[in-house]
Amino acid sequence: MSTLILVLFLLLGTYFVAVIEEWSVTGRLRPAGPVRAALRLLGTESVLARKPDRLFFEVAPVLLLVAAILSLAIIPLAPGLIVTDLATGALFFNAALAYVLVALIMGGWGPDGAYAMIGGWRFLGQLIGYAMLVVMPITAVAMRSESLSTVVIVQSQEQLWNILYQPLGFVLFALAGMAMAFVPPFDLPTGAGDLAGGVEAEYTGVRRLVFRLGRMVLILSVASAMTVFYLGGWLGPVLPGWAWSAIKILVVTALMLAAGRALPRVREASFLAWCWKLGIPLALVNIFLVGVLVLVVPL
Amino acid sequence: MSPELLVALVIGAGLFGTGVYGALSQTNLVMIMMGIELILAAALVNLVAFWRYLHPDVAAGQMFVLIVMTVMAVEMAVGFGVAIARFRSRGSVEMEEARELKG
Amino acid sequence: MFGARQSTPVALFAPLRRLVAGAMARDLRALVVPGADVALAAGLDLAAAGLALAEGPRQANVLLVILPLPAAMLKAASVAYAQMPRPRAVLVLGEGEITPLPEADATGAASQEGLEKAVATLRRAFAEGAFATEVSDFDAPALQTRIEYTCPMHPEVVSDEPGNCPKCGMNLVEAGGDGGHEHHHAAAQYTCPMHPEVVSDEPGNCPKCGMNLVEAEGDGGHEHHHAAAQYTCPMHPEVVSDEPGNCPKCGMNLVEAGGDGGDGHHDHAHHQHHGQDGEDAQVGWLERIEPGFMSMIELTEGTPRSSDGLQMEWIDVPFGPLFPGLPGGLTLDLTLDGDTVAGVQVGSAVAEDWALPDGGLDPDTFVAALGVQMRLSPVSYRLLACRALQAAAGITPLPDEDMLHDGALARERLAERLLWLAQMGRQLGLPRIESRAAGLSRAIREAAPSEIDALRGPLSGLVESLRKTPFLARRLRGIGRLDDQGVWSGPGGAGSDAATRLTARLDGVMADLAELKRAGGISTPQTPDVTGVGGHGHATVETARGPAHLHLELSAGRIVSASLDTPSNRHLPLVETVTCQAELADALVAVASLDLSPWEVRA
Amino acid sequence: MSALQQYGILFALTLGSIGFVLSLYALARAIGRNRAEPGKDVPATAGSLSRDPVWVRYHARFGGYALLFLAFDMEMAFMYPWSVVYRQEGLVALLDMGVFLAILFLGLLYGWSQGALRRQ
Amino acid sequence: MTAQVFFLAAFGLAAVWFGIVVFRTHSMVRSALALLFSQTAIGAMFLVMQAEFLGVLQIMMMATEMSIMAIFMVMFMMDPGGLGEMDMKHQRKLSLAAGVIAFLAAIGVSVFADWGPAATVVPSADEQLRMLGIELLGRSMLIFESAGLTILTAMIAATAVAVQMPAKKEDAS
Repeated sequence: MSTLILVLFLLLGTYFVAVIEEWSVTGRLRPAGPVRAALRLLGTESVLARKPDRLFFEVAPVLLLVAAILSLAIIPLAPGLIVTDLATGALFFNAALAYVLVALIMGGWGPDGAYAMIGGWRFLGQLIGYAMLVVMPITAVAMRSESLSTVVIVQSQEQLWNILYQPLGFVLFALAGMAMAFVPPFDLPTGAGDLAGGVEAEYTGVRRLVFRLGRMVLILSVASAMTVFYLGGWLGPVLPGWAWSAIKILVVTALMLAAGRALPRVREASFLAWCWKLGIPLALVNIFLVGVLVLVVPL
Repeated sequence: MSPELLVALVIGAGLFGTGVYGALSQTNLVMIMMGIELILAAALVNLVAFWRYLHPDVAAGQMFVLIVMTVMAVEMAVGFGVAIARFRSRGSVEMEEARELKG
Repeated sequence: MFGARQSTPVALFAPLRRLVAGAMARDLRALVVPGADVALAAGLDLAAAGLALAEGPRQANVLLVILPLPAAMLKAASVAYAQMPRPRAVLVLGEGEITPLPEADATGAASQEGLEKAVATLRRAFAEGAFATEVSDFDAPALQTRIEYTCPMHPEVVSDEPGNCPKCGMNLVEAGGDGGHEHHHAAAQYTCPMHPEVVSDEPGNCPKCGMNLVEAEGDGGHEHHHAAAQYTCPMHPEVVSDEPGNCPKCGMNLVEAGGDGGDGHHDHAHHQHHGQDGEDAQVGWLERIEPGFMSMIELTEGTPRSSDGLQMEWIDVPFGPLFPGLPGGLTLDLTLDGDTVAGVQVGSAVAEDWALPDGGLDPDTFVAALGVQMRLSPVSYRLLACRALQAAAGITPLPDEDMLHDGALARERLAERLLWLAQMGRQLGLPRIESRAAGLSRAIREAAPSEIDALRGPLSGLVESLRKTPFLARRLRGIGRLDDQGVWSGPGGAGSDAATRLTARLDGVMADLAELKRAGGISTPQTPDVTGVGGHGHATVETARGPAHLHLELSAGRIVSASLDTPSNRHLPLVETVTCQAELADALVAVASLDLSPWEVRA
Repeated sequence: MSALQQYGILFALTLGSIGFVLSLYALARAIGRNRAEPGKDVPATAGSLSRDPVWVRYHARFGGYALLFLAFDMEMAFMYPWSVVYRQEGLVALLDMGVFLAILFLGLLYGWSQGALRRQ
Repeated sequence: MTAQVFFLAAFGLAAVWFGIVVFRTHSMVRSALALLFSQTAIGAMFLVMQAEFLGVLQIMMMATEMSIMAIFMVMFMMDPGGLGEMDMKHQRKLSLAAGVIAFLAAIGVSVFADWGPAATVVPSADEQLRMLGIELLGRSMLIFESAGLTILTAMIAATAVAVQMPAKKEDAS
């Protein structure tokens, strides 16, 4: 029974993320949009570049989808509703999403196209910026919950959600999470305006469908990670657990993608500079503050 | 001598052999560093195998694994620093030209 | 439908194909030729008509062509059409020549109703004809570029067949000349390297020795290759003899001229063992060179050092006429060192040569031709031509008539600035700003004076929201900085950067609104009748991109000579100063901030 | 559920997604066939045909950041076990990690002062 | 019992195969990503050996580090795409002999040494993490701090060697 709900959550979640993502680009909420786009891509030819690195070109979309689905495996929707409750769940989330970078490098290098290659290596530069800012806030969350298991992390937020306990950590994790899912304004690898689709440019037809599915599941997984780590997962007064999780995830996704509509795309040089010169010091301060808070406040 | 320990050690030996072959046969500094990475990975496999099958209650084994991982990261960082400097001065990181590294 | 996709004979999937075709019919993604800005200038609302804008040919299933277009643009359109995945369609608006492209699946007038009717017919075409059992290929002259083989490490080594690079023995790789310089030759022919007499039209295996057939020069090309069975040494190509033997210089056994020993870059893994004998000769040859033969030093010696002292390879990347972030028709070929611009060549695929026919031109056709050519700002250039004609003929315009013309000019300037804002929004990734600016630009262009007062509110709202967009000023600061005494005559003055030019254009929007209020009315300028009059005339009009000057010479009512100096033509060389050593994204934003109109560039 | 079973579930999840993707590819292949046409296989560069291979030595400008990141990344490996036992260990853990993080921050400051944290 | 051996052998052979591919393939990016997947297979072996924290850490750390190795390989090696199918090896026989000798020596040690009784009970993943945490703060605190110092020296060494002071004023960050 719980596996059925989890699969349903994955499909519905991906559908709603796709609808919100299309709204963030075109400004119109079209419920049938993603289904039509999926059928169109299914029926379109899947063109292969003339001298590709065939292995990379084929593996990249599949690896992106697998990494995104694996990172969803440790997200608890309700007290018993989780695919695998690993003891090092928070770490596994970050480990699975490290392969998004590998998928984009493969997708960039595979088709031997200029835009794709530049997009792929640009995302490596972006990772060097956000990687530390994802890890340190998770450490601060684990300090409070005394365990890396996501179920224990949510239970530790019984009295006070982490967004109120460590707001600085939330802000850093939110920005780094958006950069990890290359959501606009951090869409350097697939910049629409300046790389004409970048890594996504060379994929057509069913390979592009798998790549887009991977991206939607990736946005869903980053949004649910933010909910689990900072917004108290399934905790909520009246509604059942899974309803709270679903609402929070959708609200976080909508806010993330709305920010993309309002902010110009970030420059890679300034993103790296801000991450290393401001982000990491702030993350260290956040760890220190949470360290003191955990010792002083019995919460 | 449990079979898993044997399998793990044989795999470690295989990785070690590949790493040694790679490190000695390549002409480029970066490829030699990849050979060294493979050797260190073989050491990692052996360490975890020993921890798991011989002394699972001793946490020092896992600590040792963390230290070997640090060595891998540090070796890569310094190796690439040297590679950048060498490429800037000589235009290539081929080991053949390293012979003239005088003064 | 010409661009239909070939369906598999399996009838079981026919209902699924119909479902997919129906989905495609309702989810059309258009790649606009020459550019989304020209569609906006023509007053077309693609989203209302049900077309989404595609970023590149790979994501589009409809090619929206707005005619008339020059030949260079149609060549780029044929390349884009060839790169679109099937099922694909061509939607043509307006009349004109469309030769390299296949015949249109839907045509219409260059107006919103024409577009909507054409999209309706296109939906039906997709719903029925998206899949067809037999389909014919699309071929165009621009796609027939000759395949050249160069060595990855020594790009100056170019040969017509695969083989080994004489300098370092590496396999040569395919690097066809790009569409730029014409390489027309008969359809690609395939011959066997070992048996040049075996010729076939499609790749496959040679009947005699089973080796892969390689692309070879058609009959045109080089005669001496196919005259007699020539033998040459892989390492000394100048050593040529008629019978096999050893090369006098290095003692290597000579190989067929048709294909060198190693059989070039077609060495797939399975082919490796087959060419073993060739391989040994090649390997032996490699060993005899002192072991450091492959050393990179002589490879990186010549190359210039980048800013951090490393000598890296550069690639030429075209940000061609149909790039989503740049004005449609602007060809920008960047030489990239990693993601930094090391060299730039900028041009226009839609430039026309304005040479007047020697017999002179009568004023009406001249003004009409100028209006059609300047696709983005027709009213400004029509007014420029009329004023120059009046100056040449010595007619003093009536003051209130002139005031109404200034009103029309201010309205078009306003529409131009909003069009630039929409394009900058798309380049920077601000979809909300892009859609609002595009909607207002469309509304303003045809607005009657009364409607303009209604639009004043949303216009100042857009300007305010742009001034308050967080991080926008920080994003643009320092990009595209012009030097102080440059030739820049557009908004923002010399020494400005993208941020100051943005604020200058926003102030320009408010100034044009004030000008419209002052002018009171709007009337499109008409050509004055100058029959039988002679003389010289000069006029200047302040367009959104800077002052445009026109100098006319009339004799007996016909224009004998005309020299037009447009702002974009003056600003084109500035692209060099704006993009050198800039990061790629900054360089593209800098070029977009110059607001060049490729239509105003002289061929 | 023992740890090994959970890894088994993750492995099955991976194989399941790969299976889903392969079935999607098979469905697409059943719908229609691809046609190789001239110019279609050249990577799309905005309307102009550029066949030159772009697999060259890409000059990444984040060399300084990458070196610092390689070393700084290891700090995360030590912080996870520490964070799990932090509450139980109390002040000594805070001071301990404080020293460790101060050392690393020193390295970061050095890199910053030497100009590593900029676009080379 | 046998499932663990099977998976251990499977992931192990995958790791060794990717290790071999690292030196056989002509394309540099393929070689770097082969090493990446070899490390991932080793991480999976750790998971099979129920060292969960180490396995997940290995899988995560190696993905980012090996990608950075990939970009450095692309920057510093001739023809990174492997189009020219160049052969970048020298002293082939010597290194092959050294590799085989190393392999046989390691096999000999691992087979003929007496490792003592195999342990069956393994602490659960959460306990391992806690034990490692306490070990970090207790017995191995000196090792932990010296690892910090090693990382510091590595950062300083790498920056000092590789990074040139900017000639002109630092541009706006």
